[in-house]
Amino acid sequence: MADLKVNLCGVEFKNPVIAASGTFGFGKEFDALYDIGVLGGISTKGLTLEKRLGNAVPRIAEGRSVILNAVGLQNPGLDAFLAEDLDFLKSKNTVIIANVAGKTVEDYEEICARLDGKVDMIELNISCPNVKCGGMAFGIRPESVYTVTAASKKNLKKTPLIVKLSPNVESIAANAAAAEKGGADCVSLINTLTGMAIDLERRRPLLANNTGGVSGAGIKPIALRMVYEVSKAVSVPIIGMGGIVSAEDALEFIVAGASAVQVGTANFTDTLAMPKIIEGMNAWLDAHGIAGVQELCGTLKMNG
Amino acid sequence: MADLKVNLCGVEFKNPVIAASGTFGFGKEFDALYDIGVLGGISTKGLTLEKRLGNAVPRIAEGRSVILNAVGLQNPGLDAFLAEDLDFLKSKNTVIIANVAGKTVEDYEEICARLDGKVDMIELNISCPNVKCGGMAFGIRPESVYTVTAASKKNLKKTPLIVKLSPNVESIAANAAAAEKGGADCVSLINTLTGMAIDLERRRPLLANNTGGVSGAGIKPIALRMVYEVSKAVSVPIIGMGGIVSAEDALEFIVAGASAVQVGTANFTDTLAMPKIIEGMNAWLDAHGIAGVQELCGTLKMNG
Amino acid sequence: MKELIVKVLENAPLADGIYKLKFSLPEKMCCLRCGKFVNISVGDSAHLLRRPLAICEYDEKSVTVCYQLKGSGTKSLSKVRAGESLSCVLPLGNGFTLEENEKRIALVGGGVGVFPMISVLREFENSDKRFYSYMGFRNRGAVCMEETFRALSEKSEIVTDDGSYQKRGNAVSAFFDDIGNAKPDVILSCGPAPMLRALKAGLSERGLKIPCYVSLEERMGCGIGACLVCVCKKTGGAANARVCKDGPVFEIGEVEI
Amino acid sequence: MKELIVKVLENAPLADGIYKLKFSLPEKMCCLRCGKFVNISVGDSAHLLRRPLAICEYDEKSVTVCYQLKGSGTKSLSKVRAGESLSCVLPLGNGFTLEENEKRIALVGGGVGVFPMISVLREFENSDKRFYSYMGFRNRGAVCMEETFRALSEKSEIVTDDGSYQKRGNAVSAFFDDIGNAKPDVILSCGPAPMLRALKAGLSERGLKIPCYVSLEERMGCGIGACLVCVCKKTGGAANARVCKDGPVFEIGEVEI
Ligand SMILES: Cc1cc2nc3c(=O)[nH]c(=O)nc-3n(C[C@H](O)[C@H](O)[C@H](O)COP(=O)(O)OP(=O)(O)OC[C@H]3O[C@@H](n4cnc5c(N)ncnc54)[C@H](O)[C@@H]3O)c2cc1C
Ligand SMILES: Cc1cc2nc3c(=O)[nH]c(=O)nc-3n(C[C@H](O)[C@H](O)[C@H](O)COP(=O)(O)OP(=O)(O)OC[C@H]3O[C@@H](n4cnc5c(N)ncnc54)[C@H](O)[C@@H]3O)c2cc1C
Ligand SMILES: Cc1cc2nc3c(=O)[nH]c(=O)nc-3n(C[C@H](O)[C@H](O)[C@H](O)COP(=O)(O)O)c2cc1C
Ligand SMILES: Cc1cc2nc3c(=O)[nH]c(=O)nc-3n(C[C@H](O)[C@H](O)[C@H](O)COP(=O)(O)O)c2cc1C
Ligand code: FES
Ligand code: FES
Repeated sequence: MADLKVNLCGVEFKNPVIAASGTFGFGKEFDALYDIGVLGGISTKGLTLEKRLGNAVPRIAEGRSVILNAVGLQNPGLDAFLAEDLDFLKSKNTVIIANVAGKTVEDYEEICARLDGKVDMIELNISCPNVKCGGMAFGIRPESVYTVTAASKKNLKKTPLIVKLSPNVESIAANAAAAEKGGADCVSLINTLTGMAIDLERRRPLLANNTGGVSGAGIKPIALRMVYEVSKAVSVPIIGMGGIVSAEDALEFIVAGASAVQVGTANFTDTLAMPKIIEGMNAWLDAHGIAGVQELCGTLKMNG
Repeated sequence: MADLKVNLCGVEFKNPVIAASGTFGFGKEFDALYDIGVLGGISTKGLTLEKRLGNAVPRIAEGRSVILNAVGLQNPGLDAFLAEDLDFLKSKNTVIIANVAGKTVEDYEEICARLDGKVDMIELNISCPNVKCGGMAFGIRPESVYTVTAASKKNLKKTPLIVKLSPNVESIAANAAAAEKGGADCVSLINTLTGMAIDLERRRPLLANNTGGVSGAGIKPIALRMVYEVSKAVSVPIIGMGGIVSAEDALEFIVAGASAVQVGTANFTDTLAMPKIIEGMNAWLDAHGIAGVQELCGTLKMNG
Repeated sequence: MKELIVKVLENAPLADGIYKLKFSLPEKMCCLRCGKFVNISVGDSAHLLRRPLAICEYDEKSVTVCYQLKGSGTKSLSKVRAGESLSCVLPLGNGFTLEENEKRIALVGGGVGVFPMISVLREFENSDKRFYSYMGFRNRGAVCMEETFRALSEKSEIVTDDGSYQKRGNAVSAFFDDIGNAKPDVILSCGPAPMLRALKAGLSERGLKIPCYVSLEERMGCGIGACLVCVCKKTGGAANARVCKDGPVFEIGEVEI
Repeated sequence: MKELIVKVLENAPLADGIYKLKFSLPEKMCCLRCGKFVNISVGDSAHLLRRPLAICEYDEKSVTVCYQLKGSGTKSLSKVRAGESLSCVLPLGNGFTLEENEKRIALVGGGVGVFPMISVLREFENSDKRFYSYMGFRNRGAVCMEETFRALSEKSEIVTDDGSYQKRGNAVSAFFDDIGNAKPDVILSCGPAPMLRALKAGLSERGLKIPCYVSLEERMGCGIGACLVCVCKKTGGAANARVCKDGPVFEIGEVEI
C-alpha cells in the first residue's frame, strides 16, 4: 500500500482526493452510497452569507464529454450550514473545506471572519460564473484577485486560505501570483469555463441562465496546462481539478504540479468515482514501486 | 431545397460551410473522397512567407471528445503555394480563403500585399498557439490585435480581410472590436484553446511541443458562447467554428450570430463530415419551412 | 439505493419512437416501488449524464423501463444490445404511496408519464384497489401498454391528441369527463408540465379537494440530492425542492408546476 | 480510397493482449494491397481519432487486422461485438511492392509489425517468390500466426525478447545471423523504431546494399495526407514526408528513423 498522505498548509489529508464544490453538497447524499470518510477532503457547496435560491431551471445541459451548469449558488446560507451541516461533516474523518462566495469584498471578509477556526480550510470561489453581480468579477484581473485575497486573509487567524482560480482569464499564472501575494496559502484550479448550449428548435439557450460553467472530461487538457503553468509561477501548493475521471488523470495532475486534486463532474457519471480513483492511485504507485504519491508532485519533464 | 447562399464582404458563398485551416491542406487529398467544389469555401493551411518544417512529432494527442495539435505551421511557403497549390483550388468552384501567419507585423504586411487580389479572402491567424516567436503574441491584447489588423488591411486593396480570434484571452469581444476598428471586414472564431496531454509513464507531455491547440466537439459550448458574445460587440460578419460535427451544430452557431461556419477536427472523425452537414442543413431548413439559412443568423433569444 | 452494473436483457421498439428496456439485477434490490425511477448510463462515454427513467415494471431479478427517443442520449441507449452492460443507480426518489382507505384510484398519464402509471397498477394488482386509468398519447403509433391498462384497471380510457386512435383529447379532460363515474379517493398523475397544470386548474375550478399526487420531470445532475440541479419551487416560492430526492412525486398543492 | 461503414464479423483475442478483427466490406474495393493500412473508428464517440491498423489479410468481401491493446482506443475497439458497424477509411498508404526479379525476400517483423508481413506472404502465396521470415515477439504469450509464417515461408524463425519461446533475441539479429542462408534480393520490415534503426545500422556496418523497405508508425490525424500531423524527416532533414500518404513504406535510406 503506497503512502497517499499529503499535508497542505499544515492540514493532513489521508489521500489527495477531494470532492469538488457543488457536486457533493455537504456529503450526506453520497454517504448513502459509500463512507465518505474514505475521501481526503470535501469542498462544500458554495456558501454565501445569506440563503440563496439560485437560478431558474434548467440548471444543467450536456455537451460532448462535458456538461454545463448554472445552479447559481443555491445554498442554505452560512448560519444554516454551521447549525445543520457542519456537524455531519465533522462526524466523518475527512478534511472539511468550506467553499465561500460573496458579492462584495466585505462579504468575503465577513464570511471568512465567521468561519475562521470552524473548518479545516476555506476555499474562496472568486470565479463561479453564474452569479451576475459578484463572483466572476473578482477572478478576472490580478488586481482584484489580490484585493479579495488580502481582505479575506486579514480575517483568517487560524484557517488556511485556498483561492480558487477561474480559467476565463488572460493569464491564470498572473492571477495565481496575485493570490499568492495577497496571502493565499494555497490555490485551487480550475473553476468552470464559461459556455453556452442552444436549443435549436426554440432558438434559446438551454440553461435558464443563458450561459453556464463548462466542466468534465473534455476540458481536462486545458486544466492540465493551466496547473502546469501555475506551478511555474507560484510556490504555494496547488489543488488541481478539471475533468478528472480516473486514477491516471489524478496522477497526471500531480505530475504536472498539483499536491492534491478535486473531482466534481465525474461523481455524476460514476457515483463511486472517487473511491475508485483512490484505489487506482494506490495500485498504480505499487505497480511502479513508488512509495509515496508526493514523490510524483511536479516531476513533469518538458520535451526538447 | 433551401437557399444556403451567403454573401460575406461581397464574396458569394454557395453555402456557409468552410473547411477550417490546417485540417484540409490545400484540398487535393479530400478531393479524392468527394468533389470539394460542393463546399462553400476552403481556408488553406496556415501560410508563412518562408517554407516551414514545423514542430517535431508527435504533433497530435487525444482527449475525451477533443484533440490537441501542435503541427507548428508546416507549410510550403507563399511562393510554392502560389506556384503549385492555388491553381488546383481555382479549378474547384469554391471560395478560396488564404490563412496566413507571421512572426512580425512586417511579415503580415508583406504576405497580405503579395496575396492581395490573388485569393477571394485572407484570414489572419493571429492566435495559432504553436509558434513560439510569433502568432500567439498578436492575438492576446486588443491593442496588438488592432495593430496587426490595421497593418495588414493597409496592404489589401481588393481582398477582404478576416481576422481569426484566439479564445485564450480575457475578452474575445474586446479583441473582436479591436479587429473591427483595425479594419477587419470579418472575424472568424475560435482558434484552438491551449492545452496539454501527459504521458504518465514517461512523465512528459505527449506532444513534442509540450502544449498544443485543443479542438473538437468537446469545446463547442465555449466556442458557441464566444460567437454569441462577439455578435453583440461587432457589426462585421462572423465565421463561427469550434467543435462543429453536425448540421444542428452548424445551425446553432448561425442562430448565435455567425453568417458562416468552419469545420476542422470533424473531418478527421468523418471524412464526409462537411458534405453531410450541408445536406443536413438543407433538410433541417426544409423541414422547418425556412427558405434561406440567413434568416436564422443571430435569431437567438435570451431567457428571462 | 445503489450503483449497479446491470445486464441488458431486452432493448427493442415498443411503439413509434418508444423503446422498452429490460435489464437484470446482479443482486437482490430492496425498496423497489412504483413511482420510483432509475438513473441509467446510455452506453456512450461522450454522455457524462445518466438518463432518469421511471420504473415501469420490476421483479426480484429485473427492472423494465420504457423510454422515448428524444435527444442524443436516448438515441445512443437504443443502440445498446442485449448482453451488454450499463451502469444504473436505483431505486431513486420517493415513489407513489396509497393509504389503506384509498380504494378508488384515478391514474392520469400523458406521453411518457404513462409508464410510472403501469408500475402502480402492477404493484396493487391483487389488492382491493380499483383503478380508473386515463392515458393520453400523441397518436395511434405512440399508443402502448393498452392491454395492461385494460387488464389491471376497473376502467381504462385511451385518448390521442390527434384523434387517430379511440377518442381525440387529452388524459386530463378524459378524466374530468368521467370523474362522476370514477369518484376517486386519490389521483396519481404523471406527464408533461402543461398537463399537470391543467389537472391542478381543473381540480381548483371544480373546488375538488381529492388528494392528488404528481410525478415531475426536471433535468438532473447527480440524481441523488447533492447538486441542487433538479429543483422545483415550493408553492409560494420561498424554498426549492429537489425533484430527484424530495420527489419526483409531490402533492399537487405542494409545488409550483 | 474510400470511407465505408463496415460490419464486424469477428473481434476476438488472438494472443496475449492481441485481438483479431475481421470486418466485411459493403462493396468491392479496389487497390487493396500488402503493406497498406486502414484507419478505423473504435466504436466510442469520445474518441475523435481513428486508429491506423495494417491490412493483415483481405479478400473480395472482407479485411482482417490484428491489433495490440495499448491505450483507450484499442481497448474500446476490443469491446465492439460481431454484427456491429464501424467507420473505416481504406485502403491507405503506398504498401510494399516487389520487383519481378526480386525472388528471395527477407521479412523482418517485430511486435505488431508482424501483421503487415503476413499480408505480403498472403499476396505472393502462389508466386515464385521465396520468403525468409524472421519474426520477433515480446514473449511466448504474444506469439501468433506462427503456422502461417511457417506455411508460407521458405524458412521461418520466431524469436522472443525473453527467450520464453524458441530462441531468445530479436528479429533483426535472427535475420543477420541467417543472412548467408537467406541471401535476400530485398528486405521488407516493420516494427518499432529501435528495431528499424538496428536493421539500418546492421546493413551499413556490413556494407550491404540490399534494397530494404520499412513501414513506419506515427500518430495520425486525417490519415489521407492533408493535415501534416504524421510526418517523418527525409534523410538530411531538409524536408518532411507524410507517413500516411508518402508512406508508410519508405526505402530505408530515404527517411530518418
Ligand atoms: C424522474 C423522471 C422520470 C422519467 N421517466 C421517463 C420515462 O419513463 N420514459 C421516458 O421516455 N422519459 C422519462 N423521463 C424523461 C427522460 O429522462 C428524458 O426524456 C431523457 O433524459 C432525455 O434524454 P435525451 O438523451 O433523449 O435528451 P438530450 O436532450 O440529449 O438530454 C440532454 C440532457 O437533458 C436531460 N433531459 C432532457 N429532457 C429531459 C426531461 N424531459 N426530463 C428530464 N431530463 C431531461 C437528459 O437527461 C440529459 O441530461 C423521466 C424524467 C424524470 C426526471
Ligand atoms: C501505418 C500504421 C499501421 C499500424 N498497424 C498496426 C497493427 O497492424 N496492429 C497494431 O496493433 N498497431 C498498429 N499500429 C499502431 C496503432 O495505430 C496504435 O497502436 C494505436 O493507434 C494505439 O491506439 P490506442 O487507442 O491503443 O492508444 P492511445 O494512446 O489511446 O492513442 C492515442 C492516439 O495516439 C495514436 N497512437 C498511439 N500509439 C500509436 C502508434 N504506435 N502508432 C500510431 N498511432 C499511435 C492513436 O492512434 C490515437 O490517435 C499502426 C500504426 C500505423 C501508423
Ligand atoms: C453542478 C456543479 C456545481 C458547481 N458549484 C460550484 C460552486 O458552488 N463553487 C465553486 O467554486 N465551484 C463549483 N463548481 C465547479 C467545480 O467545483 C469544479 O471546479 C469544476 O466543475 C471542474 O471540475 P470537474 O471537471 O471535475 O467537474 C460546480 C460544478 C458543477 C458541475
Ligand atoms: C491539425 C490542425 C491544424 C490546424 N492548423 C491551423 C492553422 O494552420 N491555422 C489556423 O488558423 N488554425 C489552425 N487550426 C485551428 C482550426 O482551423 C480551428 O480553428 C480549430 O481546430 C477549431 O475548429 P474545430 O473544432 O472544428 O477543429 C488547426 C487545427 C487542427 C486540428
Ligand atoms: S440531480 Fe442533483 S440534486 Fe437532484
Ligand atoms: S495524418 Fe494527416 S497528413 Fe498524415
